Amino acid sequence: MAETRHAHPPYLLIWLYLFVLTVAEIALAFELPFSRNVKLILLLLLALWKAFLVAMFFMHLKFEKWNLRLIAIVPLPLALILVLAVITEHVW
Amino acid sequence: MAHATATVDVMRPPAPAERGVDVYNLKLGMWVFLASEVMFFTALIGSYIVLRFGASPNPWAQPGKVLSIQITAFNTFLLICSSVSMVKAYASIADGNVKLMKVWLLVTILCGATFVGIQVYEYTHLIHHGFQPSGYREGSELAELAAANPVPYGAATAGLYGSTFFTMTGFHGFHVTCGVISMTYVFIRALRGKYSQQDHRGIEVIGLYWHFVDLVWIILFTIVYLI
Amino acid sequence: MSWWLPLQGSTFAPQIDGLFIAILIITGLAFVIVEAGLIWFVIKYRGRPGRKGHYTHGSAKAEVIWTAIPAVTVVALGLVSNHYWKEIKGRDSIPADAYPIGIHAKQFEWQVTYPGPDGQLGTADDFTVRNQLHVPVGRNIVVVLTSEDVVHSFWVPVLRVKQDAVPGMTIRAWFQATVPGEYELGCAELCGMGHYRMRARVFIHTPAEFTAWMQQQIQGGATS
Amino acid sequence: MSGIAAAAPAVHAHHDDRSFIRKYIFSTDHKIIGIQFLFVSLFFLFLGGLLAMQIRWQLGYPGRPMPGGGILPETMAPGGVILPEYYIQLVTMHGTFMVFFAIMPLLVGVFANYLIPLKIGAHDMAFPRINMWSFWSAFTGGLVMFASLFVPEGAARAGWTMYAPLSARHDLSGAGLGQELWSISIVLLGLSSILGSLNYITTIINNRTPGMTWFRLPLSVWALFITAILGLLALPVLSGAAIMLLFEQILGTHFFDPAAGGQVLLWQHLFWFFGHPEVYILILPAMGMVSDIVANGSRKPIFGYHSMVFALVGIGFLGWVVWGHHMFMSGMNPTLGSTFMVTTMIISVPSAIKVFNWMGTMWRGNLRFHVPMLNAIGFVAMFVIGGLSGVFMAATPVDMPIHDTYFIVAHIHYVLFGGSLFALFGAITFWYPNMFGKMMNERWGKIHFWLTMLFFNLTFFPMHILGMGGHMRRIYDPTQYNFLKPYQPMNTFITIAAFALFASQLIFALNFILSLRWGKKAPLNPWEDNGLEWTLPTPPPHGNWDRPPTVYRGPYEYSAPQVAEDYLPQAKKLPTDREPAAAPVAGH
Ligand code: HEA
Ligand code: HEA
Ligand code: CUA
Ligand SMILES: [Cu+2]
Repeated sequence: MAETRHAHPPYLLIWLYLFVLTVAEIALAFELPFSRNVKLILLLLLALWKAFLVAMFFMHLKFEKWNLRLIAIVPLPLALILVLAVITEHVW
Repeated sequence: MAHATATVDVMRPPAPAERGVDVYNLKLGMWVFLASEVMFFTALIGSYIVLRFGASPNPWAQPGKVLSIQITAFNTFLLICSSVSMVKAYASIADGNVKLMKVWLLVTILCGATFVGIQVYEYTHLIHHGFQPSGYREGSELAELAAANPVPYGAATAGLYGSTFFTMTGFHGFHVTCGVISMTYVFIRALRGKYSQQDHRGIEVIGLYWHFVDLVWIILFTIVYLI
Repeated sequence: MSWWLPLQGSTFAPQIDGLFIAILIITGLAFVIVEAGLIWFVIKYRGRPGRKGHYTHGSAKAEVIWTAIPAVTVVALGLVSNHYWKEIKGRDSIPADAYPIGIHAKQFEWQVTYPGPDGQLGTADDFTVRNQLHVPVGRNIVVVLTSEDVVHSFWVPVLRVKQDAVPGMTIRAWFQATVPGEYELGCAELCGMGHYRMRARVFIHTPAEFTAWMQQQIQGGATS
Repeated sequence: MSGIAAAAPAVHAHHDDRSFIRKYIFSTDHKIIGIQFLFVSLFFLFLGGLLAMQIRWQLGYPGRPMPGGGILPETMAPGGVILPEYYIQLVTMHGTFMVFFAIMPLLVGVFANYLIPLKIGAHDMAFPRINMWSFWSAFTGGLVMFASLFVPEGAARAGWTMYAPLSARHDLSGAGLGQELWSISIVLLGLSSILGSLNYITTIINNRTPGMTWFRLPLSVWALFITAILGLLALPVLSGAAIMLLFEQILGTHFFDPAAGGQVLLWQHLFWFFGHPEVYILILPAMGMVSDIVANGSRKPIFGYHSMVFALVGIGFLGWVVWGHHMFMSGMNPTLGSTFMVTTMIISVPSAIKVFNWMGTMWRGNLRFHVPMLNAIGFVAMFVIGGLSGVFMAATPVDMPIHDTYFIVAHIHYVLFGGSLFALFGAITFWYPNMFGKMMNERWGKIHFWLTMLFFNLTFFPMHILGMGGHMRRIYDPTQYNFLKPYQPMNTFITIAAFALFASQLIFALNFILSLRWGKKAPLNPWEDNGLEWTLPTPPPHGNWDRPPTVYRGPYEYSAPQVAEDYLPQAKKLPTDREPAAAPVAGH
């Protein structure tokens, strides 16, 4: 832990990364010729990718121990279960 | 209690009976709180997903038709910048540079405040044009546009659009506001010299909150404005 | 007053009641074991001065047994129940020949729409009767439930049928009545201050009676 | 006895110079906050009971003027005759107060606050100030809910489950401001629970005293820990839903409005996604405290400590995937119903483990029937009935005839009164000496227990039979239905039993209040318990310990062969005990 505190991750690089991804998202949404469903999936993936970057580097989850990461992870399956179960209504 | 001396690393918890998660209370508490925030936004975003899914085949208003993308894209950019400045503030204080930390913190506060300002502007603008939580206001500019072009403006789903849009972004905006207020409080404490290389818990914890709010926005921006 | 379940008035009432009794036996057994055990222990191990409890932290064997037995029981129960459930409520369980009756619930009445001579709902010869449900015995019936305002629930105790009527949804539920007579239909979901009196009469007719009633309605030109 | 040396209270050196307001009103001391919660939620329990009496009057004697009902406003009960619109408010508010403002704060607000730091050897909660806010937020919520009884159209009118669109539209429910106040109050309560939960979780993870390892935690603390996780993740969903409902009422949104594409079942899904974890919030702490009391009363280690912990975790986990069992008849996809049936059935297994392990604990014990033990045994005996009736409803085909009938009402009360409330009577009596330094009267405690046991069963057992007969819930006047007319004598019988039940509760109330002043002074460790809380003077001082105590063993070492007495406190050092890891540096 002590080492990571001195060697910070390259925050500006990650900022650039996020910026590029955002531009890519906007371009995808408005300029690029994909079908709606492909766009939808790509946009969601891009958003998750960005969220993942923020969580890993800015919230330094990457450098935390698993038992702390667990706290961040626990609600996610619950959220997924709720949304999926309610949506099945319209899928079946 | 001020028993902590310089030799004690306050960024770690006092040796617990058995190693817990090995982080100090405030940080653990913040993570636990964020877990509950995830569930709160699940209720709001989940409802949006479900409602939008269930509304098909009625089309939803197309991106960019009702909401202005330029202005929110700029806002997104601001929030990302503020996340970087926040993490820079944290990195500075971890390296012992108090002055730089204050600068970065101030930048963060300014970005956050601007974000809120722009959102307020966006809201007034939208309401002025007839977009409100219950849908397109009757007789307004948007209602007429929607009547003329039902598909791109999602005339059939306008009510849901308004409900979910204002609830989700409104609560996100509320979180940003809370963040700005708490960061101001932290900033004042920073001016009073409360943070040091040995003990900068407040900075780290408010940072966690701020990045979380940014993270939520990343999701919201995509699913509300772009899809 | 009945101390037991109401009359079994539909084809799946015996199945449901049978399952009820099966569960009653299983849980009754569990109940007796627990309560008798408690009473026995309370008497047998009541405190006496100068004695100590038996110092033990548990027994893996005993615990495995009393975990496994309920586990097997409830899984079996789940499978059996699911079998009946699919038969009764499964979306594809509705018999193709079922006679459709539209039921529109609103605060605080039931509007029952019959398909008329052509046996089809949504045609011109449909007619609607308030707060009366007439069905023939021995014939599969499917009720098509809709709601005007809030959630109501279609509930006929003798038929053992309950199904919510939800605004914005069209929900089908089927049954086959077996015992002619006059019964009651109640609303089982709180729907406002008149919830308690949202009642309808249910007439289970013999086929001949039903045809006669139908004739009479059509000739009388009865509407709402 | 050599045990006393280790258990002797450390003399408290700090002297307490906080003003009255800081000490008792805006206190940050977890014990005071717990006691604040205790008084407030007992008030709401009493209020909930009063509302229940009015419900029972109407059901037992439909349309007859209620004795003393003349004081109610004309619009609710002219001449004391309860009107349908008032009846729905009664049912709604009875459920709401009992669940949200009586049982939940009693179990969590009181005992999580009071017990966690004491039982893990901490000075206080991790965030004392947030803790204070948690109380005041709940208190404000309670106040708002209470106020809603007095607004012109009266309180909310859609049942405690607030099904939309009835709850969302005043034109359909006839309600007014009361409905909005309900939502606001629930949001405040949600906030309180979230703040409380994050405090409990952090405290238990980080602030355990040396030697207090995870598997030396008393089961009450384990149960409160799991409960806190449930509260942390479930309440925000309810808050979110309540906010949506509030917007529906005041901003004209369309979440639950089918005419504009909204979904009615969405509310039910959100509510029950919270609601089922909620019912486990209402039982797990009770189970935990009953475990402590049963081990103490049996003078035996708890049977199968580890499986008791895993059962708690199991219930907590499975509790998230069963919510659909409240919606079997709602028109939800039947295949989803099958899934929820299976998960619901499986949740009986961890409950079975708990029940049998309690019995295992009593087996070959040396039982002491003090009042807490009686109530704990009562808990086991009654919870089982409620749990087993849950199995009927879990079986989807059987749920079809009994859903939304008095069978459900019987289930609710067997688990919530027979379960949670019995456990609470036990727990309050058990920790009363620690909280107030006085004992509650033993004789009256026993009389209260037996009367409650009797009248509780007379009141609620017959409801199973009503339910089997098809008697719907939430109906103002059952005699409207021919098939329910024959049941009227039974309804009257239940009503009489319910009045007797309520009267028996007054014994408890009096015992509680009078003992504050006239109770026997509590000895240091009145129940000869192993917990850390009994190593302190009663009531414990602000900050609890000067130096954190050291823990040498698990909490259930009763009748251990090493010592002559039949208990062995966690903090008592035997010559064979080794010191745990170094004492922590103060400062959190
Ligand atoms: C403390 C609160 C609490 C608890 C612990 C429970 C526990 C359970 N509940 Fe209950 N429930 C409520 C409070 C609670 N419930 C409330 C308030 C409602 C109504 C809400 C409303 O609509 O207003 C409700 C409604 C409710 C329904 C919906 C009914 C309907 O509306 O149609 C169902 C359906 O499945 C259900 C099932 C269960 C089950 C299976 C358990 C299980 O956890 C029980 C497990 C326990 C046991 C089974 C007993 C011990 C085991 C043994 C002795 C072993 C032997 C057993 C077997 C072999 C089976 N409950
Ligand atoms: C913990 C929860 C709890 C408790 C304890 C009770 C207690 C009682 N309940 Fe209730 N009940 C519910 C939770 C509870 N209930 C819920 C959730 C519903 C569903 C609501 C809905 O449908 O929306 C319901 C519904 C309900 C109905 C159905 C109404 C209907 O559907 O039309 C009925 C009818 O008889 C009823 C009766 C009673 C009675 C007679 C008591 C008696 O046991 C009351 C006895 C009195 C007390 C328990 C008070 C004791 C007071 C003290 C001990 C004070 C101590 C004070 C000091 C020391 C200062 N309840
Ligand atoms: Cu309709 Cu109750
Ligand atoms: Cu449940």
